Amino acid sequence: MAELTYLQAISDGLRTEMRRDKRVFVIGEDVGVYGGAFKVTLGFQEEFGHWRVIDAPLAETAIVGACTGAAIMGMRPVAEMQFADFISCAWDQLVTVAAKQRWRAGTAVPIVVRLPSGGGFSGGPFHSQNPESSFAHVPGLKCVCPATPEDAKGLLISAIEDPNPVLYFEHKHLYRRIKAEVPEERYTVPIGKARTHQEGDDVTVVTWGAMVYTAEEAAKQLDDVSVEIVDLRTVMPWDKAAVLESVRKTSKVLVLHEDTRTGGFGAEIAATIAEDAFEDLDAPVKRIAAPDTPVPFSPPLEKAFIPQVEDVAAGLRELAEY
Amino acid sequence: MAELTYLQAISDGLRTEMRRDKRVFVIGEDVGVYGGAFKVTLGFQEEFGHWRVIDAPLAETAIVGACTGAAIMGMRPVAEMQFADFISCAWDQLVTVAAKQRWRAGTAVPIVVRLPSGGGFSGGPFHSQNPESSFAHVPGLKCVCPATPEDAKGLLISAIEDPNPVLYFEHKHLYRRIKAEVPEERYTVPIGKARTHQEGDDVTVVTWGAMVYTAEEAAKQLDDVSVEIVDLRTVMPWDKAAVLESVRKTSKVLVLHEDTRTGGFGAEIAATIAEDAFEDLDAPVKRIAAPDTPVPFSPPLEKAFIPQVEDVAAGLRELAEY
Amino acid sequence: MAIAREAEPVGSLREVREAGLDRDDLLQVYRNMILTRGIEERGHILYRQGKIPGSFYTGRGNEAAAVGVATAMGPDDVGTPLHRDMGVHVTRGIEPWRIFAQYMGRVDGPTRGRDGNVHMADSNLGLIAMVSHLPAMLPVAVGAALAFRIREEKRAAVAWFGEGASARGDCHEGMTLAGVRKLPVVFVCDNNQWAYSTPTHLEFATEHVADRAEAYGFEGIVVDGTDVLAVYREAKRAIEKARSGGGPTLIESVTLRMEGHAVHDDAFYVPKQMFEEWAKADPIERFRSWLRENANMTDEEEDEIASEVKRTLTDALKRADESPLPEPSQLTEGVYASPEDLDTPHHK
Amino acid sequence: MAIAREAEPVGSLREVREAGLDRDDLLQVYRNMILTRGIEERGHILYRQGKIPGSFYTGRGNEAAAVGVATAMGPDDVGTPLHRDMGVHVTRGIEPWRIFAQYMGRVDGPTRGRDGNVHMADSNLGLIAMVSHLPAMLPVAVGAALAFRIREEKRAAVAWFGEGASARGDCHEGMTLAGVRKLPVVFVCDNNQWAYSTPTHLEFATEHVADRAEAYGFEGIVVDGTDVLAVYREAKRAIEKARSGGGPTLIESVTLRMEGHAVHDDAFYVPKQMFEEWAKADPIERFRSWLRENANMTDEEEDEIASEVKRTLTDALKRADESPLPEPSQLTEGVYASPEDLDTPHHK
Ligand SMILES: Cc1ncc(C[n+]2csc(CCOP(=O)(O)OP(=O)(O)O)c2C)c(N)n1
Ligand SMILES: Cc1ncc(C[n+]2csc(CCOP(=O)(O)OP(=O)(O)O)c2C)c(N)n1
Ligand SMILES: [Mg+2]
Ligand SMILES: [Mg+2]
Repeated sequence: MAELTYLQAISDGLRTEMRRDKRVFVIGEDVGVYGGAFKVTLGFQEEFGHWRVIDAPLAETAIVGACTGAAIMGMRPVAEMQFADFISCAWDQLVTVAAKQRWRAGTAVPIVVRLPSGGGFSGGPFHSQNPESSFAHVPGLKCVCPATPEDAKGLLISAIEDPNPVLYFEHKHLYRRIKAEVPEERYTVPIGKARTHQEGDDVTVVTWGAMVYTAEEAAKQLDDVSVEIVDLRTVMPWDKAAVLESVRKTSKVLVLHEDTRTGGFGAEIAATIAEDAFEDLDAPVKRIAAPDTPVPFSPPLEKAFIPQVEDVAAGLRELAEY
Repeated sequence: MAELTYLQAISDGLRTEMRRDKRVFVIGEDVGVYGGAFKVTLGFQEEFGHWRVIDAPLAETAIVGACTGAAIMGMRPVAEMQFADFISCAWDQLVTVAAKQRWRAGTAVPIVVRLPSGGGFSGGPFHSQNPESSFAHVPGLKCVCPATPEDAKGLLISAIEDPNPVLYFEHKHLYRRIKAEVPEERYTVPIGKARTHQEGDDVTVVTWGAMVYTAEEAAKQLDDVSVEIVDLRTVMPWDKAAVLESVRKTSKVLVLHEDTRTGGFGAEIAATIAEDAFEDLDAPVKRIAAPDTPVPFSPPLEKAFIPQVEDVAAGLRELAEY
Repeated sequence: MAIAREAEPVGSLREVREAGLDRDDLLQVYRNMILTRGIEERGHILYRQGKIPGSFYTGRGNEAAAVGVATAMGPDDVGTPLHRDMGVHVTRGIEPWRIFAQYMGRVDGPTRGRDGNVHMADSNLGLIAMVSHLPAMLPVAVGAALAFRIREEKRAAVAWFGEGASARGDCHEGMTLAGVRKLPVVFVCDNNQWAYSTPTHLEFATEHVADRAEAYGFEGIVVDGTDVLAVYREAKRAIEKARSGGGPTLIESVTLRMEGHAVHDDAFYVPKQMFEEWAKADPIERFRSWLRENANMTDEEEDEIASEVKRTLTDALKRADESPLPEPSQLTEGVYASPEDLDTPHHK
Repeated sequence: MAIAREAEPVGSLREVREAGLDRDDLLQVYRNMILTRGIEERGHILYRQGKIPGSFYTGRGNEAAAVGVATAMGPDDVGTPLHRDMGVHVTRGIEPWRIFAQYMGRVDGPTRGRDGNVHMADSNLGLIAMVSHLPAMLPVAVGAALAFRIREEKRAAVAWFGEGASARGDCHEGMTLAGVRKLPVVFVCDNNQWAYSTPTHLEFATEHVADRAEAYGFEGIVVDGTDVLAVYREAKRAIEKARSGGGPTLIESVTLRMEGHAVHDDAFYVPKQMFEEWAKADPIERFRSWLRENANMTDEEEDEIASEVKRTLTDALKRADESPLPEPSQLTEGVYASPEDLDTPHHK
């Protein structure tokens, strides 16, 4: 085991698969000589050559569309969006072609799109978004959102192995901030299985990505409330069974995410809990999410946008006292 | 008052505004000589000329982007997508530019995008979708989904008047099927106000678009259950107050939509009701929506996809008996 | 100003032999064109009989273009044909009854009733099923070519697109990527002069779509799409060039869409004279004359082909009609692929 | 093969007068270029002082291109400048202190702290604020031109884009629409030879981006982007052509991005020699020499301009620093426009 940052764990997972499987290649803007905007693929072009680490033109539709075609021809493409925000430029290719091809035509499209997402460093409206909710609504796509270095590596390998289009949301604010022991060998983390980040009895927090740590900090502020944190790890498919099990234990739930509230994926989780665990609930399912605005640039605004430890602590307190 | 089909009411609303306001123009594929795929703009080019009824190249990004620019320069563009499904090709222009420009830069973008949507006639995966949920999640966009000819006209005029980007979802299956008296003069229907399609005491159905009629038929099948049908009319903003008021009366709710279930806008409505009316509910909020697949082509599959009268009747029965 | 090269018509049998087709091949090409038209004509009848749900599209007038290009493809080449390219499916060897099953939404259509019309492909024949959104399959074909390039295989991908769809970003991005990386792909523009009701001058401002090839760093060629042998020859050259590392080519095949956009459209906006003129250049009739003049096709041969095609169609219709409609319970199956879906020749 | 016309450098004062600039204008152009660079240099310092959140981008090397085009625009023309085009904002008359306020996320920046960097515009100056997504503003500028065309106003829109961003679909679709409708728009490609770390040959396969203009039915021009007067002259011609119904022009202005992509990037991938060579063609130095040789700019004039710019910057920094950070409570205000937002000159 070596201690790796979340970012290093992603690189490690990708490198592992590229060494193991010749079909895996990387394509994206500046992923070659430059190693990618966040240096996830630093040194990859030297090792794998410029036909397996491809500097693409500034053309997200071409990148995703080409991945789809290459995947159908037996490759295992991994596309990098420079920022998750730019995936909006490939929306149609994902939603229209990649997502529906298996169901319509029986053709599997095993592609991975890596999406550096999330805010917390004044990236502003176009370098901070968390677009997973938009894609989780589209049948045929999978959405993966690791929170820990171990999951980052294991889920990336699972994503590459998966015969479906998988959107891999890597949270930029975790890149260098979060470090942990990560197994050196190849391993997978199953897509669709939640992880109990911490056990507790009074309130369940259902969350993913960077918000796992916000929830953890918030829980620390409440000595008298025992908080269970369920890290979904993957938003589509999401682990309904694990969530409902936790809810049955605590009877109170907070759904927390960094994307905006209205129509965010938290609504699906909250609605499902409210429908399937109606009799188990001792309080309404509470949602904490960003307000319905673009992501702001200036620090005081961004702080007001991204759910903060105090907001979550207050929500937990409210639920505990309900 | 004249009896108009839903489609004629749309034409009428559009023609009314174009006669009244020189800033209004129409752009889209085949909207000129051909009058649009569904003939909504039939005869418009003769009346308004080919610079106010513009046959665009097959280029949805150009269409929506150009509307944004023209709107900023003081025009009131109305774009027609040939089918709502093709709006996926202009996703980025809507979500990145049009939706965020007011908040970021103070620049209003008063555009309307008309979206012939919905299934029911074997249009298959790419001519039947109801993509309103995807857009309702994006702060800055409005989503309008009329169910009646009167609302179709009044909401279109409101949409054109509105200083924001408004997506106007017109349900193709209502085009010629639904007829009603429509005032000949100009009038508006407010965006954000629901309409009680029918009053009732036992169960509330919250729905919009073609599903309003499915709910109505289903309600008729249950003599012993008094069903209130709330037609949202606009999904963003949606009339939370009206919905909660109805829920307080009936204590039981069915949320019904034609789009797929997971992450559909029904989740937002259900989650909100479950949170804000927790103490008022006598049963879990039930959702009925399409299953999580693309829209199928073959009639037996399409019937299994689109919520049917029997499905809704069964759901109402279940709630009534809870 | 025309930048693209205008291809000449094909003349003699010798010339055709040089291009790689012997007499039997030529008769097969003829048969494929007739079968293509036959399938679509029968489809039209089925539609009028109320047996085809939804709408119905044909490629009448485009038979030579579609069959010509597909004939030039090798077994390992792949393609993304569109809604006017039935001839590609036919030439690659799809069983006609499965097309009728597709039209009618039956389980034995390639999409098992999930999608309709020509939104289908048999992946064992090296084809990828189109989506409606035009031309979203073009970058996908470029991706197939990228796979070939990465693996250093001598294969080409063929991407079809309409002259109207050339206005969309996908076309530009796909061609840009293919151009900078010199990928083994051939772009075939079915320029049938109308995009639904929209004439070409409202879709692009050059004389020819092929004039744009230069902007992407490769060659553009304009060919008469009613001349199956000229189309074949140009496609063959382009495919061989692609396979041998020469990069992409853009072939524009000019025809007229001889019917409305789809069944519901009477094409009132197309000048009558235009239809009349192009009717004289019917690709099947043109090739038939050529075969009689240059390859001595006999009456017997002609009749034999006609009756074989007729038999095939009659059998196909019968067999398709026996195919059941899908079970509602099948609806939710296979939204996500499972590992066994990768047990295909491509994924070895 | 180069299809675009290569513009010649500008020679004499007489030639410039003919192009519409008198001596005072020239000194103003010089001042705008210096101010542009000064703003970005101060921004850099602010960034190093930790006063600018997030990242920081400059357009060093692009001052002549940006100022040259903006000088050619009339008061009623509009534009969508991008992240290397500070000179456009400056020339159109933005108050520099508001730029610093924008950089620092203060309420007096044009976006009131909501967005950063050059993601801003003063709409009263006829500019539309850019989004990050490149080149999404290009179809928007085409739409502005469409409005002018519909209303038969003699105004032009100017759309900037980078040579890297030329690969994206928005560029193609916008140019296609502008080309078929001959809209009054001028496309300005800031070709600074790098898109982040990506060299031009991986973005497009022609020699010049301007070679593509032909594919859209209009003229392409390549101009030396370090020659402010040549840029001005070409932009002026193109804008006048647009205004008088001649349709679009694509001007490619060739420069070198003289710094990294943004502050964090040391541009290790740019050959040193390339920087050295282009440093010799510094646009400000180049114009300074020209002014001394051709317009007899005196030491006094030069000093006066330098000190006026310095004063402006010092005052601006001070004033910007006094501007408060936004209140968190302002976050949710104005996601949707209200009717009063349409009380602008454009909406009359
Ligand atoms: C992105 C997109 N927008 C709109 C449509 C609707 N549509 C279907 S076919 C067509 C015209 C296509 O013209 P062209 O590309 O020339 O192909 P043709 O049908 O003439 O063969 C249109 C507008 C579509 N399929 N895809
Ligand atoms: C659609 C999109 N994809 C990716 C990016 C990230 N990005 C920002 S600038 C840049 C390079 C742009 O190159 P170019 O267009 O040449 O402009 P330059 O920065 O060189 O002026 C990239 C890839 C973006 N802004 N937009
Ligand atoms: Mg066509
Ligand atoms: Mg550049």
